[in-house]
Amino acid sequence: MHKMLWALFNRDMTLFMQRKQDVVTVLGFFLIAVALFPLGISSDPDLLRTIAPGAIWIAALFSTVLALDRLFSEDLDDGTLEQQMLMPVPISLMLLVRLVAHWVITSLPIVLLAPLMGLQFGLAFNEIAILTLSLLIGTPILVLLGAIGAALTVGLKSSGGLVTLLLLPLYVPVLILGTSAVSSTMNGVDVTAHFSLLGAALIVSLVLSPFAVATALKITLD
Amino acid sequence: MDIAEFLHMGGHGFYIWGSYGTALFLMIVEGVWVFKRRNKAKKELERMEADFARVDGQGMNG
Amino acid sequence: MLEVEGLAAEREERLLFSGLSVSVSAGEGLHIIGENGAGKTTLLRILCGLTLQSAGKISWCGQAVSKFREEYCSDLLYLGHKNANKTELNCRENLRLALGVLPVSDDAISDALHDTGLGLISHLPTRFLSQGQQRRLSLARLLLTKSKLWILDEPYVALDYKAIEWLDSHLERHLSNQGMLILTSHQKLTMSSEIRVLNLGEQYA
Amino acid sequence: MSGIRRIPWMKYASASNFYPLANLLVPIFMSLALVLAAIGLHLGFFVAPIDYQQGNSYRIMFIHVPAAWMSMFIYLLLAMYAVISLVWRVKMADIMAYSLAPTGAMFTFIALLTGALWGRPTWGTYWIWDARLTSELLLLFLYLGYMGLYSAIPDRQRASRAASFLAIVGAVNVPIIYFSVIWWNTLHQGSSFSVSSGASMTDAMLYSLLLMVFACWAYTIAVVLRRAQAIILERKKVALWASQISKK
Repeated sequence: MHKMLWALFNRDMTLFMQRKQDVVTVLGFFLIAVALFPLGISSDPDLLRTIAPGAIWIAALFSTVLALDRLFSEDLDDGTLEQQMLMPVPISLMLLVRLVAHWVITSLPIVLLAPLMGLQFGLAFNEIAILTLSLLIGTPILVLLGAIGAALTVGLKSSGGLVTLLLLPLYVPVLILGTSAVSSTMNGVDVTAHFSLLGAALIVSLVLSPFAVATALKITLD
Repeated sequence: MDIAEFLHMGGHGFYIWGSYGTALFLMIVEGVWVFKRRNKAKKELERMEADFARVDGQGMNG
Repeated sequence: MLEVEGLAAEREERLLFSGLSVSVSAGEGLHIIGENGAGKTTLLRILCGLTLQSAGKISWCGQAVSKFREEYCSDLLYLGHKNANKTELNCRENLRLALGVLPVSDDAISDALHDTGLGLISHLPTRFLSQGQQRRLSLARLLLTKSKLWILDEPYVALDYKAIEWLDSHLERHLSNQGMLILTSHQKLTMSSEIRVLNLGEQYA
Repeated sequence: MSGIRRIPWMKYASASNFYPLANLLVPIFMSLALVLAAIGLHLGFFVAPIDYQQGNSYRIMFIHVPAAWMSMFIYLLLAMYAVISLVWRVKMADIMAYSLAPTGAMFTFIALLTGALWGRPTWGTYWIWDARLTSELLLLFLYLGYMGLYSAIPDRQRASRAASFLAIVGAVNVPIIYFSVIWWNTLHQGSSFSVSSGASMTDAMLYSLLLMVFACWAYTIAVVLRRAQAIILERKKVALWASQISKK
């Protein structure tokens, strides 16, 4: 079984690696979006520290949405998506592997860059650690939930704006948990509760989201 | 009770009448819009049925 | 054996077909014909489980396919309108990708590509290939698959007469090996094997 | 995933039975809405006494609270119809869900707007990011998302199934949103504003509120049934068209 999963993972990585351009675009978007906050608001160090968790999280959130645009669209256009739906493996499992691969390619670089962004906003070392950890747990949830929206809107002409509209309500709880973990650290509040909730959200979405995405894709291909 | 006093609502007239006014306006607009939509659909369907019936009739004659 | 009972499908408020019952047993072929919009592609997609029927049952070896999806899919090979080739990848990579989790040796893939006439250009990204070559690449899967049931949507499109002969010979061999075949085609079939015909338009004619 | 199962009695929920029934019900509920609203507003404005803390501004409650309740009830109802439409594929359920959405969105908007207008004299600001207003705003996005997805997908059957699925995901998400926003609120503001605190309800207020809720229900039923009729006719038109094409 794990051999088959590995084969699936490799297969998705091969495909995603063909689109290095996309990864660069998403990362560039993230960096620019984060940089715009000080430019648009103020360079006051105290204020920057206050908005840092929100700014970095919101930039990561929109980068995720941007990356989701390509999750299924090319596969739908060239017909490989329907072939994947006919593979003799459970669709939800196939999708889970795919989402993991997608996260590794598009979100992991953002998580790795987040400490640098934290430095730019004058965060302390432990705050940066919490920020990175919250993104490490939070971005997979964003990808897992976002895939539902991506699956429902793939192939539509105006999918970009629509997918944002569909996803924002789903993303609010994750955003709240992630940013408040960082700001609570700044205020010296214990963040165990934040991370328990984030962890629980990750587990629940890992379990449920592949089925939801599978259902959504079946509807889209119908 | 004096009408002006009633409308003034102890200084809260703008908020109260703003609330009820917009709500009433939206509900009337929605209601009228829905009734019009139904009537339009009904009319179009009837016209279409009549058109198709006529075309079918001609097809049989010709 | 594939059994279809009382199948119905609708699209955009329109009933495409209903009460369709047909069965395909080992070594049998079924050619689905009908005018444009009669629902040929929809029928094939329903048989694969990609589209949901509005009524009716499909069973494979006596079991409902909706309940034994993985088993059914491992016996099934579907080829749609789209070639399902990744334009950035070369023929060899595409073929390996298309075979999914099926373990196939590199030599077998080379042989299949040679047999398909793509051996010399197998290292080229498929965006440089012509329509006919792309179609042949997706048909190369037929040489490597172990599936018993082939469902092919317009497999002859974009093929020249030589490629048609090549495809015919493989379809015939599949049938003589007790395989099953369901296909749509606008052209008259040139295969020498006996193929049943199902006319989707007939029900309402 | 939706199966092929069908409950036989569901066939009575067919469009041809629904249409004349709706014709009968729409005028009844429309007049009911008018009468209930008239009595409710009379009680609310002329019988209910002035609040010693908030003054007259609390009278916004008689439209704000029913609208807020309706916005949530309608979303729940929509999600229930979505389940029926997705699992048992009852066409009328889909039509009902789709007819409910615009009215639900309108009530959400009214709740937000009247909430803001009530907030200004009460808290001194039109908008505060309190849990209720924020969740209400997100509910509006859920409605807009449902309608947006439905109208963005060209194939009608696919649109109905995708939007129904989205409505169900949204319904699962509503409590999560609500509790996360409450939690966020306590983290950031320490104290939360409570609208009803201090205002002790008199009988007149309570009856007025209840009557207004029933009036909103009656209005919703009338408008939604009428919209469902319109949708049935519009789909019939497409079907007629399609049948003519296939006859060619």
